[in-house]
Amino acid sequence: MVVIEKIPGAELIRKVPGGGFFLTTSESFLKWGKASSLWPMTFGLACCAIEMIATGAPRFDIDRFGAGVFRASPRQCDVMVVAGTICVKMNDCIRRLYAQMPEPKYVIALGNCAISGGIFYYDTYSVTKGTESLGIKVDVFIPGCPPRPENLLFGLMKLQEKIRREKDAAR
Amino acid sequence: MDATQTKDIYTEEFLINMGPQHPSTHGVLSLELTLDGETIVECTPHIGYLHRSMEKIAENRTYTQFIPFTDRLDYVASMNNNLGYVMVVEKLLKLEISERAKYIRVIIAELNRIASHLIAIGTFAQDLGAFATPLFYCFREREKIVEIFDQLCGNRLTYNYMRIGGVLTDFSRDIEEKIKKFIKYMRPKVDDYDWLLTYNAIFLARSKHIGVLSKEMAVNYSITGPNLRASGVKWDLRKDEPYLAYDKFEFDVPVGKNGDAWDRYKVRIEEIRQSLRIIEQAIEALPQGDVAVKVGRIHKPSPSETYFRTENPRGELGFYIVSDDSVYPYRLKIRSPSFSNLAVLPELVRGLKVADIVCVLGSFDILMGEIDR
Amino acid sequence: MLSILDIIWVLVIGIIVLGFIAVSAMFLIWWERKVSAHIQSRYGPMRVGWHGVLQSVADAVKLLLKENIVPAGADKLVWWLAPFIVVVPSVMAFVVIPFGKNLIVKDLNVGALYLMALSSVCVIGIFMAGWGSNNKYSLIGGMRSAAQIISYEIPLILSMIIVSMQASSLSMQKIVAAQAGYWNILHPNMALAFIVYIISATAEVNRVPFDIPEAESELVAGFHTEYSGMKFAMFFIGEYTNLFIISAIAATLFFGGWQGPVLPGAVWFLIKTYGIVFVLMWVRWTFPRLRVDQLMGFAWKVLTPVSFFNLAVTGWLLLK
Amino acid sequence: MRPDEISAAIRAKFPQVKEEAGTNYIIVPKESILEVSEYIKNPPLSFDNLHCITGIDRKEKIEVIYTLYSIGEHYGVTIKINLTSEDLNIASVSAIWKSANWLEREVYDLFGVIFSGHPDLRRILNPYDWQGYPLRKDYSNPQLIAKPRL
Repeated sequence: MVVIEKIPGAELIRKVPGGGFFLTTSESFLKWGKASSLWPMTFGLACCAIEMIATGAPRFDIDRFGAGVFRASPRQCDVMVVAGTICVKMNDCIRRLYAQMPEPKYVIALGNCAISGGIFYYDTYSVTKGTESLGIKVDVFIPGCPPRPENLLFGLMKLQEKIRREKDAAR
Repeated sequence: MDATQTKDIYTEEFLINMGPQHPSTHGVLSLELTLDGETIVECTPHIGYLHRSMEKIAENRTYTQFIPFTDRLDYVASMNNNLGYVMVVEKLLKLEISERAKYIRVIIAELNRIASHLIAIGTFAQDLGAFATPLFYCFREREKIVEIFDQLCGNRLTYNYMRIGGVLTDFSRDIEEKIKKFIKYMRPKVDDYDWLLTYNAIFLARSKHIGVLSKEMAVNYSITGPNLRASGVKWDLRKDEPYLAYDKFEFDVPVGKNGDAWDRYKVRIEEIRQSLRIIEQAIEALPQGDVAVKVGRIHKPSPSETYFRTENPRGELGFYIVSDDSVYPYRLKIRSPSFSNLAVLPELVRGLKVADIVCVLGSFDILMGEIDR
Repeated sequence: MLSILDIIWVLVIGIIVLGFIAVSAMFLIWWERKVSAHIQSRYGPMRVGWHGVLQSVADAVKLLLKENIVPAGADKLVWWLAPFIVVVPSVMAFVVIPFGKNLIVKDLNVGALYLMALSSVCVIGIFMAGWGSNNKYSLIGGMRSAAQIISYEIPLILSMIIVSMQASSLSMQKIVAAQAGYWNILHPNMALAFIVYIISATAEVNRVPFDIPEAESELVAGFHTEYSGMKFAMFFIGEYTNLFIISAIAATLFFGGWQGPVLPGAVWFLIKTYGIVFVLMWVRWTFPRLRVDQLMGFAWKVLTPVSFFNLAVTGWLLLK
Repeated sequence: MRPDEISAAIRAKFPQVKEEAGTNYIIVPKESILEVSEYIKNPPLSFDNLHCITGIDRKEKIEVIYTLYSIGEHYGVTIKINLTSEDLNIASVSAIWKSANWLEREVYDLFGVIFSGHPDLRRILNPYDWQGYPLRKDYSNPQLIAKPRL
């Protein structure tokens, strides 16, 4: 009952016989729409970006799941795929990009570097230790260095599942 | 800001930030452009958004432990990076590897060169506005190479296949067949690109005489690889300072005439053809024997310093390695080709249009992973 | 005096047209994704409905739910109005599109002129979007768009005039009727006019190879960089409606409109229109983009002289 | 020309230049880097390609190493300059070889060697407001977590 609650008169509809059914059906319809159309941002940081393009390319074809519209402008994206190593110099930029995205927005951390720094955890002075250390909440972590395209597709499906089960009113 | 003030109209240059997140900066490059209308007055690249301090890491890893990190330098041509690094360590250790390993390295390196050039061509076309189709065609072909590598070493992008003293695993019979099949498959595809892109009128109009890099300038800026050859300098380490078994194969070094964006593209297309030739010869003449010299995992070279460079798809990748009497390198300097190639960009784009900067940048085929290291 | 029946009639027509526009735009978006996917040896949307037919519905639902961000420095009024000004002319253009013998909202006697007038309103919306966003990329996109659309207007109109001269009428139905049995495209001068028309029309709707106002690889997303949610969707709908309109005009002016054997007129009309749409999509997913100065040069140095020449020849042929 | 011949040719012209023991690297005093560069850039040696500039922190001194090649003549030379930690100033060669511009910026960024006469000596890889010179052996940073050694 997330989106529907915001509509004035939702309480009224609920009181009508069958109104609850109508509300839940529309809610799941809206969630279906949200889950089936996750537009990622064209935002490659490092190695994983190549695998992200490969996921969009013929053999794997992320567009089958409705997520093939890579938008370059953060205003039109739903999911930020953090694909690659986050460096200190890039921190503010990523925070700003995340802030520029309109709600509801989701974050996929693709690859070990985006999760924790990965193989660049030790002995480096310029690598941020993961997306979460920037204060950005990550929805799906996809490990691998780099993850295979199948993993990204699986991660996407997990995100879709998560959206369908969503209860968090903030979203 | 200098503004030209006439009676009541005055114009002003304006500043635009391209990147770090921009579809055609090939990763996280940031370009600060001063524009006069659509014309570029000044271009200042800001790099370092992917500075992962590889050189610091190298000082704290053993010689073998650093091989996986080289994968992530130029992540489109990981095998070539592996090769460059293990060869410098072998030079430091004065290690001689077997003939079969040499041939396998040549085949793998050339396959990866093709994969890398495919991405270069695809992204260049994408930058020129041929949205996604050429890029996806290139990825389709690249997928075949990746499949071979996947079977060989179990990863699709970061292979970690070369070892100090040889390679990780021998070819199975199956792989030789696959490579042969790939050569047959790839040849007509390269001709397809000629149909789709090379002689397309719009493509020619966009890339001919754009970003002309003269011979002298290219050498002075230490441009290497296909970009240097496109400017008309016949310089290829595989021919001029042959390493591995390159002196045993017949191949041409394609050279451009004008040094413009189109020439840089065309040289890459031709190099794919030449690489196919090399692979074909190498796979025919593949000698029998071991693929790796038995050496331990820990190496302890005597204190010395060595520089070695190999011909990477993007230019000459050099490693300057300094050893002390420990199992860690004292210092490892990575001389990455894209770093020098990018430095020339501000000179080339002055006076061009915004659309051209994307074209010039795309034609240089830079990769932030190895620029920032 | 308007009677109550008239008002109902207008409402019904309005709803039908709007419904058609929405469905057509959604269908075209889905179709474009499928066409592009198959050109690129992929499948495209597959998971929602049969071969992903519901993909556009899902996209629309998603975009409806998105937050509507207004940039801090935006020129609010201009920014809000821009998407409407892009969409409204393309909706209005439906008034004179003849779908069948009697299937036309209103057969204005200045139909062709009306279309010409409408086609240049869209640029105001795009320029407003570019100006109002307070974003430099948008501004460049808007500027480019204004320059481009104004230049391509001239060959576009000239090639439409040639057809009107042939039919000696500006009414769309009369133009269709004049082509009974012998389509305009079969005349050599009309074929030339068609080529000029289709090139200029592609430029009018900002599609590759003339998509410089949104030029993804240069300007991120051009004039709609700052738009999110439903406002962005309106630009999308406007773009695809325009695509439908220009193809429909091409079908009407050059391919005999709704005329054709056996099948009903409306079916013929849609077949022809979507055929042209398909060709435009095919072009889009094949060609690189022109540069802004080449684009202007092409309009002024090639297309405009050619259409003037064509106009003179047609006039001579008619007077002969 | 073989490496030793090149080294001999340069030493013949500049007596202050020395050869490193065991290798053919030539050691140039930092005062004469400009004149040596000027000489070897032009014929007869014509080292037209400054390939790489490397810094090495040897704790008591910092070495700057120039790797040069000649495209036309197919040979190379390595020039070494020793800098003491007190005085890290050195003349920039970016007017002679354009490629030195970014390479010198990188050495400045990572080692703190100051190239006087450089047109635009800013940090290049690290953020412009970064503190310290990361590739020096004594560099420390809270971000820097050392991996347990063998």
